[in-house]
Amino acid sequence: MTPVDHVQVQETDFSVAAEYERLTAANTEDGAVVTFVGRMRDYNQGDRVQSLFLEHYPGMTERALQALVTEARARWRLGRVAIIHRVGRLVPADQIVWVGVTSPHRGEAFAAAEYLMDALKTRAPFWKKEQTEQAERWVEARETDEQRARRWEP
Amino acid sequence: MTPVDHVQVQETDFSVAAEYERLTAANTEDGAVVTFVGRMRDYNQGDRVQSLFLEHYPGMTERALQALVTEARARWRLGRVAIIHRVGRLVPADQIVWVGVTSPHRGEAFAAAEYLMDALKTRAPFWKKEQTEQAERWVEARETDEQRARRWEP
Amino acid sequence: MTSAAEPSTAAVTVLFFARLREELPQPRLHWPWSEAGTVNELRRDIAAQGNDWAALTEDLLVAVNQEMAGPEQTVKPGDEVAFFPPVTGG
Amino acid sequence: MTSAAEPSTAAVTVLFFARLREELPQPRLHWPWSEAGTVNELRRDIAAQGNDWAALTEDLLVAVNQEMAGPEQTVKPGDEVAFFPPVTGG
Repeated sequence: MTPVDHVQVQETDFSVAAEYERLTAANTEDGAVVTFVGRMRDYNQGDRVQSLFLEHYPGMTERALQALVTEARARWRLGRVAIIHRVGRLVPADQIVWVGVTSPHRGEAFAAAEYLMDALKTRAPFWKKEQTEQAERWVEARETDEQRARRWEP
Repeated sequence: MTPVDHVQVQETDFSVAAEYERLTAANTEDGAVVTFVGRMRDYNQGDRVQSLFLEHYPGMTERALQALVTEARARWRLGRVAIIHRVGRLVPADQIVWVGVTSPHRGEAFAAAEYLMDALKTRAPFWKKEQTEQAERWVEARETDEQRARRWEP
Repeated sequence: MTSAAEPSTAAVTVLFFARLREELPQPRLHWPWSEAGTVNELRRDIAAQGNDWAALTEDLLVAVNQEMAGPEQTVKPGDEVAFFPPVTGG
Repeated sequence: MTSAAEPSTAAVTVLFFARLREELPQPRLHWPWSEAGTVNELRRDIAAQGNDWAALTEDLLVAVNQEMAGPEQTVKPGDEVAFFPPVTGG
């Protein structure tokens, strides 16, 4: 089976059912499928968040995500890998990001999916601006995300 | 939101779309959703496998799975947790097991999902019998699964 | 002396699964057990019947009343005790 | 002196994103750049315009031709250089 990557930046929502199908259709080699969905929460730092605007760097974003997939494939034996990240305006409970990984081995599928999310959080050019009841504000990067990403360094 | 567990042992298939919906419907607190699907492979130890029979210990199985969920909840802050495991006869590419975990934090969702799979592999009373082109054989437990499970010991 | 016996409070129910179930002469039995003893004592008593029963070796996993148990765990009359090979689900 | 200039081989395209884009007087500019220099030299040149441009501090992230770059990476005429705050996707 040829490795298949699916990397997509889009304003529209994605379907978990359709994306799961993309990972598994005609795939009898990979016993393990790990998926992550990041969803918009209605609270952040103690404030109710009404909506979110996701800005990105068109052109670089797709390259950065593809580079993360290539790195993951160099570290683990993976079948199919998918990353979808939404941009534009989102409201609470909206899906933001999808990461899906298949592998013959569950340990590699789990590691690769978590690696992709940790690396994406610190290296893919997305920025969130929140609208709370009081104001608009840019979301600050979190040191915990940096720490999580550093765990994967050689 | 009251924690909701869904633990099920069944002969019938499960729907990834429906199970994802069960984890996320009316859930605006949990930004992270990690799922694992274990699927039947068509090869094992170099032989083409035609079908698989999954035996279990009725009564104990559900208790054992529920106990794993309870342990995971004691270790991580989790929203909704689901485990579905099929029994009976399966063919290649069939879905065998579903683990789904939601949490406000992606690190906890990833850890809990992987923990549940590692613990299930060594502590839930399921046994696989494979039918290859040559013969029937009971699948042997793997030392790598034991090693993975021991990583979580205190 | 065991398989035909009806369950009673002076016995334990013993179950076998998977490969073990196929290797032993019967998939379950009611074994006389009037006082407390350990899992390991029960296992040795049953294995002492000889022949195919010798497959009941100490490397098997054990559950008492549907919870995993060690070889020194106490077995009381009325308990359900299961012996099985390492599990292979998932 | 910069924003009205058309792109040419003797300049670089500079992009700003997110909070930084809002704080600076303009979201992109073409900056004269006839020889090779480092990311950090480019940043200091632009920040030296003063006022709001002082927001172009050295703790920002940088990409050169759409790949992450360090402060000492070389910038050549024709390159696309982007400055932005730490990313917050996912």
